[in-house]
Amino acid sequence: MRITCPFCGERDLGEFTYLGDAAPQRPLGASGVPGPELEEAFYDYVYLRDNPAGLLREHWYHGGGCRAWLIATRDTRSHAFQAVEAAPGAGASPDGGAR
Amino acid sequence: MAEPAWTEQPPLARLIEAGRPVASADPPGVRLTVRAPRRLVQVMARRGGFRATVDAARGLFGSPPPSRPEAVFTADATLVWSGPGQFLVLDHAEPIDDPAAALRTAFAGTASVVDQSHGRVEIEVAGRQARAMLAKLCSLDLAAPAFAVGAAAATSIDHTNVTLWREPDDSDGPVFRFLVFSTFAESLWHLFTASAAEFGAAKGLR
Amino acid sequence: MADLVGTTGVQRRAAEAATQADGQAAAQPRRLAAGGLIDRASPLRFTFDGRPLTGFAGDTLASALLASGVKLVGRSFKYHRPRGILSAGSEEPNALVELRSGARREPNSKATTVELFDGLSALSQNRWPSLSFDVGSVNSLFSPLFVAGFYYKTFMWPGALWERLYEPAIRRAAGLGRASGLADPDTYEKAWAHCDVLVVGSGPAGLSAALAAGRAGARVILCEDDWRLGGRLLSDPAEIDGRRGLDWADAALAELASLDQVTIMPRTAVFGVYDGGTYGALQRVGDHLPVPPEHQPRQRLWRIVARRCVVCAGAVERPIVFPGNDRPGVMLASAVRTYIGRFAVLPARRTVVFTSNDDGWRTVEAISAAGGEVAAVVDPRGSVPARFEAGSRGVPVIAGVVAAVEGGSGGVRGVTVRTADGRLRVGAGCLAVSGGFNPNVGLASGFRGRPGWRDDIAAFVPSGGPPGLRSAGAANGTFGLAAALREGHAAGTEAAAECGATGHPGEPATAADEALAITPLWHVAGAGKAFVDFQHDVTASDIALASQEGFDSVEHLKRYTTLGMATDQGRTSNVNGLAILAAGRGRSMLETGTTIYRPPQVPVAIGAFAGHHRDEHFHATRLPPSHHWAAERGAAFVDVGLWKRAQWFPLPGETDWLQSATREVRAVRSSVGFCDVSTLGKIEVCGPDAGTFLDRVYINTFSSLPVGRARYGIMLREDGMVMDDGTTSRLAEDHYFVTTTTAKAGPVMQHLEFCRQVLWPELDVQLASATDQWAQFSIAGPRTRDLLVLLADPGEDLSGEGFPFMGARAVRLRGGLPARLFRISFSGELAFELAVPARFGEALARNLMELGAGLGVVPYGTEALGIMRIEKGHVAGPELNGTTTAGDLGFARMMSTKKDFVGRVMAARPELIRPDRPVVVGIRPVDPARRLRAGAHILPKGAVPGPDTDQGYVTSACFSPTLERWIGLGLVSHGRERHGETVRAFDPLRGEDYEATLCDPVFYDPDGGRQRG
Amino acid sequence: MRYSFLSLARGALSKHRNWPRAWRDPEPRKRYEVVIVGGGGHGLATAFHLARDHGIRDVAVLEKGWIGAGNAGRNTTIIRSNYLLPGNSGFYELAMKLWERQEKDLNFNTMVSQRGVINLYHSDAQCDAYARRGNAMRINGIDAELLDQPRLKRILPYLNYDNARFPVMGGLLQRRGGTARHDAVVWGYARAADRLGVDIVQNCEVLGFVRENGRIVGVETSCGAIGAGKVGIAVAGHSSHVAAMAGIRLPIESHVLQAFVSEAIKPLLPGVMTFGAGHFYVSQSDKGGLVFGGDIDGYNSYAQRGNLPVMEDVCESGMAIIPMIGRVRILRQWGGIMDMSMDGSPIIDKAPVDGLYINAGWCYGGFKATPASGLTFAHLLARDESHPEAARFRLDRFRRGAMIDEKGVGAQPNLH
Ligand SMILES: Cc1cc2nc3c(=O)[nH]c(=O)nc-3n(C[C@H](O)[C@H](O)[C@H](O)COP(=O)(O)OP(=O)(O)OC[C@H]3O[C@@H](n4cnc5c(N)ncnc54)[C@H](O)[C@@H]3O)c2cc1C
Ligand SMILES: NC(=O)c1ccc[n+]([C@@H]2O[C@H](COP(=O)([O-])OP(=O)(O)OC[C@H]3O[C@@H](n4cnc5c(N)ncnc54)[C@H](O)[C@@H]3O)[C@@H](O)[C@H]2O)c1
Ligand SMILES: Cc1cc2nc3c(=O)[nH]c(=O)nc-3n(C[C@H](O)[C@H](O)[C@H](O)COP(=O)(O)O)c2cc1C
Ligand SMILES: [Zn+2]
Repeated sequence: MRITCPFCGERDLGEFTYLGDAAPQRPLGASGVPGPELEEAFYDYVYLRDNPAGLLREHWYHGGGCRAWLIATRDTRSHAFQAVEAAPGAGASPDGGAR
Repeated sequence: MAEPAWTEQPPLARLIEAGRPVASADPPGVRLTVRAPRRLVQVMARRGGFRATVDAARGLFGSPPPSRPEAVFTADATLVWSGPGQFLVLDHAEPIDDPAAALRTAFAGTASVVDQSHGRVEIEVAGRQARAMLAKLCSLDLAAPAFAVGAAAATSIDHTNVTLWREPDDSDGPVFRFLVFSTFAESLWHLFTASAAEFGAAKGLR
Repeated sequence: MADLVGTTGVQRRAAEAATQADGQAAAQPRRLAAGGLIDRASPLRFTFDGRPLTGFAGDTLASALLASGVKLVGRSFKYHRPRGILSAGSEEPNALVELRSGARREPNSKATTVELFDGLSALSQNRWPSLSFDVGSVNSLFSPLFVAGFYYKTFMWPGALWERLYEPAIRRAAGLGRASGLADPDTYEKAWAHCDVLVVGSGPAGLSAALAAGRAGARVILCEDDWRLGGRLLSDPAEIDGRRGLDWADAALAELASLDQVTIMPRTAVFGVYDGGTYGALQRVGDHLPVPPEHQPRQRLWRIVARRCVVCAGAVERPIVFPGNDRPGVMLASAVRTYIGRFAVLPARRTVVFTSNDDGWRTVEAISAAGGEVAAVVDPRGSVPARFEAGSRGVPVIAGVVAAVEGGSGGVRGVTVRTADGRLRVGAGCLAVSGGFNPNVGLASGFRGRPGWRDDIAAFVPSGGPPGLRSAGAANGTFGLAAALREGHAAGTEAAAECGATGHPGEPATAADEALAITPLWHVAGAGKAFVDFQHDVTASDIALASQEGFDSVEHLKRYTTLGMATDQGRTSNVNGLAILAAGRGRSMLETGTTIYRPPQVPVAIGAFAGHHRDEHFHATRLPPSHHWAAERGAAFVDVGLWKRAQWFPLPGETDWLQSATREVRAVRSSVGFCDVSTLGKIEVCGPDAGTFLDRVYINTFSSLPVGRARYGIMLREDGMVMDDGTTSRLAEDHYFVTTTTAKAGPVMQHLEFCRQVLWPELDVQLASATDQWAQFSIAGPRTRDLLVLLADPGEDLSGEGFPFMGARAVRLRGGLPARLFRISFSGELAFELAVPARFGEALARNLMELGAGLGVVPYGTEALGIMRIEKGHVAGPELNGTTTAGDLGFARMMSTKKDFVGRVMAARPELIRPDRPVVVGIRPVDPARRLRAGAHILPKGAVPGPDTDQGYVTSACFSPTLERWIGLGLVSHGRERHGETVRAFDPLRGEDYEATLCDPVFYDPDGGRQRG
Repeated sequence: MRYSFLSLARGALSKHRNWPRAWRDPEPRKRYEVVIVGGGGHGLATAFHLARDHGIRDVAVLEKGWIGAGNAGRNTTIIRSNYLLPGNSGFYELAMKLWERQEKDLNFNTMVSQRGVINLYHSDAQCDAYARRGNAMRINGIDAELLDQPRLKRILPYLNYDNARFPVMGGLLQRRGGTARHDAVVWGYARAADRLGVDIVQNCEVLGFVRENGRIVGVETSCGAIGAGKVGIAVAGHSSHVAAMAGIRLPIESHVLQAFVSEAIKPLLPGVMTFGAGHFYVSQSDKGGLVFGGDIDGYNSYAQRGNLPVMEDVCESGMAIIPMIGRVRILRQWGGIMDMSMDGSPIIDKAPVDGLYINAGWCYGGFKATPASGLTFAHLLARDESHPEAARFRLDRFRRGAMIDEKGVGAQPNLH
C-alpha cells in the first residue's frame, strides 16, 4: 500500500501507523471543566464506530517520515485512497503561508 | 584535586576500526564515510510563524530555509527540511556552551529551537553503486530525476527514522548524506556495510 | 548453436545414430545429437537418488533426467502412485525432489524449474524405503476407502486414539519432502525498485510490450522467471519479422539492453500484486550455483513500485482426465515440444499424441522433425487441421479418445484408444496430451478478482483486475503468435503513454497468424483411476462424490477434496476439476466459477521475506551512550525494547546477579552510585502554550510549575487508564523537558503529536525528541552531593537551599561542559539526574568513577534500579500495565478537578472507581527467608483457590538488601484497607504456596526524609 | 447416514454411490422461530445448540455465500483456553471441554488435536506475566505449565537459542491446547444441525431488517423477506455492517488478519508455538503445511487480503525464532476480516432493539470459541438471559468501564 503524504509525497505503508476513524470529535475539546454530563458523549467518542464498508476518513501518522498526522479518505473494500490531507495542526499551521 | 577530563567520543570510531572486511573493488563501488560532528539545530516554526521564520533564516543564512523536502546549501551551512514547518541547521559554528543559544535568539518569538548536535550521526554514502546499495535499505526512488541534487527526505530505514539528502555528485557518482539517531547508529552502520559488501566498499571517517 | 528447424527427420536419425556410437552420449540415451539451447561443451555431473548422471549447461534437472532415460521421479501424496515428469515449467505437479543436502536441503523442488549445476544432488520424495519399491503404495489398495473426505467420517472411536494413533499416522503419510531441520546457512536480501511499466514475462508478448514501452521512453522493468528470456520462442520454431523467432528475441533483448531506462531481470518471478502498484518479485541470485557467491544472497526479494504493469505470463497447457493419465511418460504436449526444441531431448522413441486442439499437432510436427516416431495422433475431432497436413504426413490419425494407459512405475508402454467402432491398442513410451491452455490469470485476479470465460478457447481469461494492471498475449487468452506480438506491443504502448511517455513505440513485430481451434474434452470416463489433481491424488470420482454430498460450490469442492491445494496450486488441475463439476451439475463454466487466486504465484522461501532480519539482526539494536564503557567493565546486559541496558556490573568473585545487584544497592544506600538512564524518553516541549498543553495531557497541573522546578506527572489514555508517568521540568517560560518511561517513549511522542496536531491545533506548541541528544545518568546515595561538587563548576550551588528537591536547571561542569541537572529520586536516596551531551556520556562515566573513587562510588544496573524503586514503593512497568487507573496506583488525589485532561471523563466510570478494585499494596512473605515471586496470586488466608477467591497478584518482587528479605508490590482488591492482613500467596505454576502480609507499598524512607535531605 | 468406519466400508462396496448430502439445500420458508444471520462456525453452532439443547428446531441459518466462507474457513485453527481475565477464562474453558467431545456431539471427525500450545517468553518480566496468567488458569481449573529453557529445549529443540536477538528463556504450555480442522467444524455443525431440522440456506444475503412497532420481526434477504420470532447476528467481520441495518453502532472495527501456509513437508513441528518477542505463531497442518501468521495489518479493511509489510514482519519473526524454516516455501497467503472489539473481547448480548441478538467482537480468537459461542448464544436466544459463562460479554461493559482487556492496550482495536 502507498500513501501520499501531502508533505513527503508517496511513501510505503511501512512508514505509517494507523489510528482509525477521524469522524469522532473529542467532546469539549478546547476548554472548560467536563463533568459526568459528558460521559455519554465520551463513551460514543472513545468506543463507538461506524466502521463502514466503503469510504472512511481516517487518521494516519507519518511516524516513519515527517511525523505529521494525516487524514486520509480510503475505501475499506478496495484499499484505494481518494485523498490525503494534513491534520489541522500539522507543521506550523494554521498559517497564511507554506507549512 | 583531579579535574574531570571531557574527551568526546567520536561517532562509530570503534566500528570503523573493527568493521568486518568487505570485498575489495578498485575503485570501490560504494564509499561509506562517517562525517565529523557538526552543530545540528532543529528549528520549528511557531503557530502561524512560518513566514517570520523564513525571514529570520534568510537574514541569518542569506537564503530562505527549505519549505519542501529539500536541502539548501548556503555559504557556511546546510539547511535540511525535517518536516512541515521545521528544518535542521548543519554548520561548523564554534562549539559554545549552548550551541543552540545563538539561533534561539535569532528565532526568538518566531520558532522554537532545539540542539540536536549529539542526537544524530551524519553518514555519507557515495560511489557508482551507491544507488544499488541504497535500494536495499531505502524505499524511496533515488534515481536521478526523481531525487535530484538538493532533494531531501524524512524516511525510515530498518524501522528507524533517518533524514537524507543528495549532495552534488562527485567524480565517481552520486553523493547521499544521512542523519541517523545516535543510539541507532551502530545498528544502521552494520546494515550499511553489509549492504555495500557485494560492491566493494571503502569505509572511513572524515 | 545449431538448432532443429530445417533439419529433417532423416538427417536427425542419422545424426542420432552417429552419436550413439561414441559412448559419451550413451549416458544420455534420449539426448538428440544436435540442437537445443544447451551447451554441449560444458557437461555437468549430478546425482539422482545417489545415481551419478550427466547433463549439459542449459538443462533443467528434469530435462537432464529425461535425457538420461529416467522416467520415475516421485510418488504421489495420498496413494504414493509412481509419477514422472508432466510439464516443463513451474506448473509441475509430479516431479518434486529434495534438492541439495544437509542444511541446504530444499524439499518439493520442481525438477522442471531447477537449473542444473555441476555437483547437483537430488533425492526423490515421499517414498520408503525406495522410489521403485515404496511401502506407502499399499495405500492404493485401500483407495476404495480413501475417498474424498474419508477422514471426516471415521477415526472417531475411540476418541483417545486420534492424537496417539490415527493422526500421527496420517501426518507421517502426508507431507512431501523433508525440511533440512537445520538453520539456513545462506543469506537473503530485500530491495526496492521503481518504474513506470513493469512487464511480467519475456515471451513474444512480453518482449513486444517492453520494446514498445522502452522505445516510448518509459522506465521499464522486465521480469522473467526463467534464466533465459524468450518464453515459448525458446521451445517452438517460429518466424517473426521474417527471421527465426529466437534471433528476433535476441535482437529484441539487445535493443532493450541498449535503452538505459530499461532494466532486465532474469531469474525473477513476480509472485504477487499488492496495493498501490506494489509488486512482489523473487530474484534467484544464487540458486543456479552450488553455493551463492561471497557477499551475495541466495535470493533477493524485490518490492517493485510500478505505475503500470503488463502481464505477459503466458498460458499453461492442461491435461485431459482419463484412466491411467498419471503414468510416468504421460506428458503435456507442449512440454514434449520444449524438451525437444529447447533441451534436445526426445522423451521416447515412440509417442502417441492425444489432443483436443490444434496446438497438439505442433508436437506431432516437432517429434517427427526430431526423428521421433509418432505412433498415432488421437484427436476426437478426427481430421488433420489443414496447416499441419504437411508436417504430419504419414502419421496415423485416430478419431477417438485415450481410454486406458498400460505401464507402471517403469512408465507408459502403450495406450488403449476408444473409437466409434471399438478399442485398439497402440504401443508407445510416451503419451503427449493437450487439453487446451489456461492463461496465467493469477496476477490479473490478484485482488480476489474473478476471471471471465471464453468459449472459443475454452479457457478463463482476465477480467478487470488490480488498477494499473493489464494482460497481453497467451496470458490474456491471445494464443496466436502474431496476435500475441500485436497485443504485447499495444499494451506496452498504452501503459507507457499512461505514464506520460511521449516517444515513438516503433512498429509491432509481425508473424504468420495461427488461431487455436479447440473442441474441449475434459474427461474420458472409464474403468480405473482418472486423475484431476496429480499431486493430491484427486480423481474424477472424488469430484463426483463431493458434488453428490453437497460440496458443490467450488470452494467447498476444493476444501473437501483438496483439489488445487498442492504445491502447484492446481495450475494443471483446477479447470479440469471445475469442468467435471460443471458437467455433473449441468452448470456453465461461468456459473461454476473458479476458486480465489492468491499470492504467491510461485512458492517463495520464507527466508526471502525475512531478508537480513534474522539472528542478532532480527531487530535494530539501540545502545545508550555509556554502553561500550559498561561492556569494558563486564556488565551483563538486558534487552529492554530495542535497547541493551546494563543489568548489573559483576566484580571479580561475584557468582550470581543477586550478589552483584545486592552489593550495588548497598553501596548506593550507604554512599553513592550512578546508573545510565538515557533510555528514558526525552521530549522538548516548546512554545507559549506549552504549559496549557501539558495541563491537558497530564492529570496534574504544569502551567503552574515554576521555572527551575520539576514535577512528577501521570498521563491517561482517553479511556481513563494510565498511559505513562515521568518527571517534567520547566527550563524556561516557554520550554518544558518531559521524560517518559523507556517503553513508552515512542507511543507518548505519537500521542503528544496527536494532541498537538489533531485535538488542539490552536495551541502554539512544538515538540522535539531529545532522547538521543542527552546522556542522562541517575546519581544516587547519601554522598551524591559530595561527588557532584567534584564534577560541577564551583559556581554551582548544589546545597539543599541552592538546589532543593525537585529542582531542575542548566548547569556548567568543571572544564566548562554545559549540562542539565535535575534533583529527582526514585530510589529514596538523595539523588540527582545529570544530563550531558551524548558524546560525553562515556567521559561522564569515567569521571564519576575517578572522582568518586574515594567515596566508594559504584555503577549500578537495571536490577539495582528496580530493587530500589520497589523498596521505595514506586510504580513502574509491571504496575502501569494498561489496565490500572490513577486511583489503583494511589494517585487519585493527583487528578485535578479544575481542568479538562485526556481520560478524565472515562476514568470516572462506575467500574473504574469501585472500592473493591485491585490497588497497589506492599507484600512480604510471613517467613522472612521465603522468596516472593511476581506472578503469584493473592487469595484470602486459607481460601480455596477459585475465581471468586482470586483477589489480585504480585506485580513486582525483589530481594531487598536493605530489609534483608524478599518484598514486593501487588495489585490487590481492597488493598489499602488491608495493610497488616495475612493472605495466601498462591503460585502453583512454580509449585509455591505460602502466607504473606499486605503492607504499605513504601518500604523505605516512608517520610521522604532521605531524598529530601 | 451415521458416519463410522463401517459405513465407510459399506460405502466403498457400493462405490460410494449412496452417500447422501451432508446437509440439505432447502428453499427458505416464510417464517422461522429463530433466524441466525451468518453461516460461520458460530452461527451454525448456535443453530445446533438451539435445536439440541433447547428443542428449538424451527431455525434457519442464512449465509450470504457458502457456509464457512468467512473466518471459519480461513483461520489458523488454534484452540486453547490460556486466558488471563475473569470472563474469558471460564468461557474459553467451556469451549475447550466441548472441543474435547465434539466428535461425539456431531458424529463428525473435526480432527481436534490437543498437541499443546506454547507461548515463548524472552525476559524475566515476560516470564512473570506468564506466571500470573498460568496461575490464573490453574485457579480456574485449566491446565498450565511454565517451562524453563531446558524443558522447552526438549520439546522445541530447533529454536534459535544460540544467537537470538532476544533470548529464548522458556514458555507457558497448555497441553490441552492444539488445533482442529476448521472446515470440518463448519461442516460438522451444519450436518448435525441439519439432521435436527435446521434449515441451512446458502447464497442468501441479509440486506435489512423487518420491523414492527420498534421490534425486529424478520429479515430482508436476497431471497426475499423471511419472518422471525428472534434474529441472531453472527457475522464476525461484517458485524458493524449488519448491525447498521438495524441502526446500531458497535464498539467494533473490521480489520484484515493475514495467514500463510507453506508447501507440505514431513512432520516438523509438534504443536502450536507463539513467539513472544515478535509477531509469529505457527502450527503444522495434517497435510504437512506450516500454517502461520502474526499481527493484523492494522487498518480498517473489508478486502479480505493484506499487504507486504505484515507478511515480511511475520516471516522476519519466523526466521528469527526458527532459522531452519528459511528454505521452506510459502505456498499461499490470504486474509480474513476480523471483528476487532474495543477491548479485544467478544460481545454476546441482546441488541438495544427488541428481537435482535448480537454475537460479535471475536477478533482473531473466535475459532477456539466456536462451541461455547454457539452454546451460550443459543442460551441467550432461547431464554433471553445471558449464559453464566458469557455474562461478562455484555455490550454495556464499555459504558460501565468493565472492559475485558487482556493486552491492556485500551480502546484501539488494531492493537489488540
Ligand atoms: C487468518 C485468520 C486466522 C485466525 N486464527 C484463529 C485461530 O488460530 N484461533 C482462533 O480461535 N480464531 C482464529 N481466527 C478468528 C476466527 O476465525 C473467527 O473469530 C471466527 O471464525 C468468527 O466466527 P465465525 O466462524 O462465525 O465467523 P465467520 O466464519 O466469518 O462467519 C460469518 C459468516 O457470516 C456471513 N455473512 C456476513 N454478512 C452476511 C449477511 N449480510 N447475510 C448473510 N450472511 C452474512 C459471512 O459470509 C460468513 O460466512 C482467525 C481468523 C483469521 C481471518
Ligand atoms: N495454443 C496455442 O497456440 C498457444 C498456447 C499458448 C502459447 N502459445 C504460444 O505462446 C506464445 C505466447 O506468447 P506469450 O509471450 O504470451 O507467452 P510465453 O509463454 O511465450 O511467455 C510467458 C513467459 O512468462 C514467464 N512467466 C510466467 N509467469 C511469470 C511470473 N510470475 N514472473 C515472471 N515471469 C513469468 C514464463 O517463464 C515465460 O517465459 C506464442 O508463441 C504462442 O504461439 C500458443
Ligand atoms: C489451516 C489451513 C491450512 C491450509 N492449507 C492449505 C494447503 O495445504 N494448500 C493450499 O493451497 N491452501 C491451504 N490453505 C489456504 C486455503 O487454500 C485458503 O486460501 C484459505 O482458507 C482462505 O480462503 P480463500 O483463499 O479462498 O479466500 C489453508 C488454510 C488453512 C486455514
Ligand atoms: Zn510525511
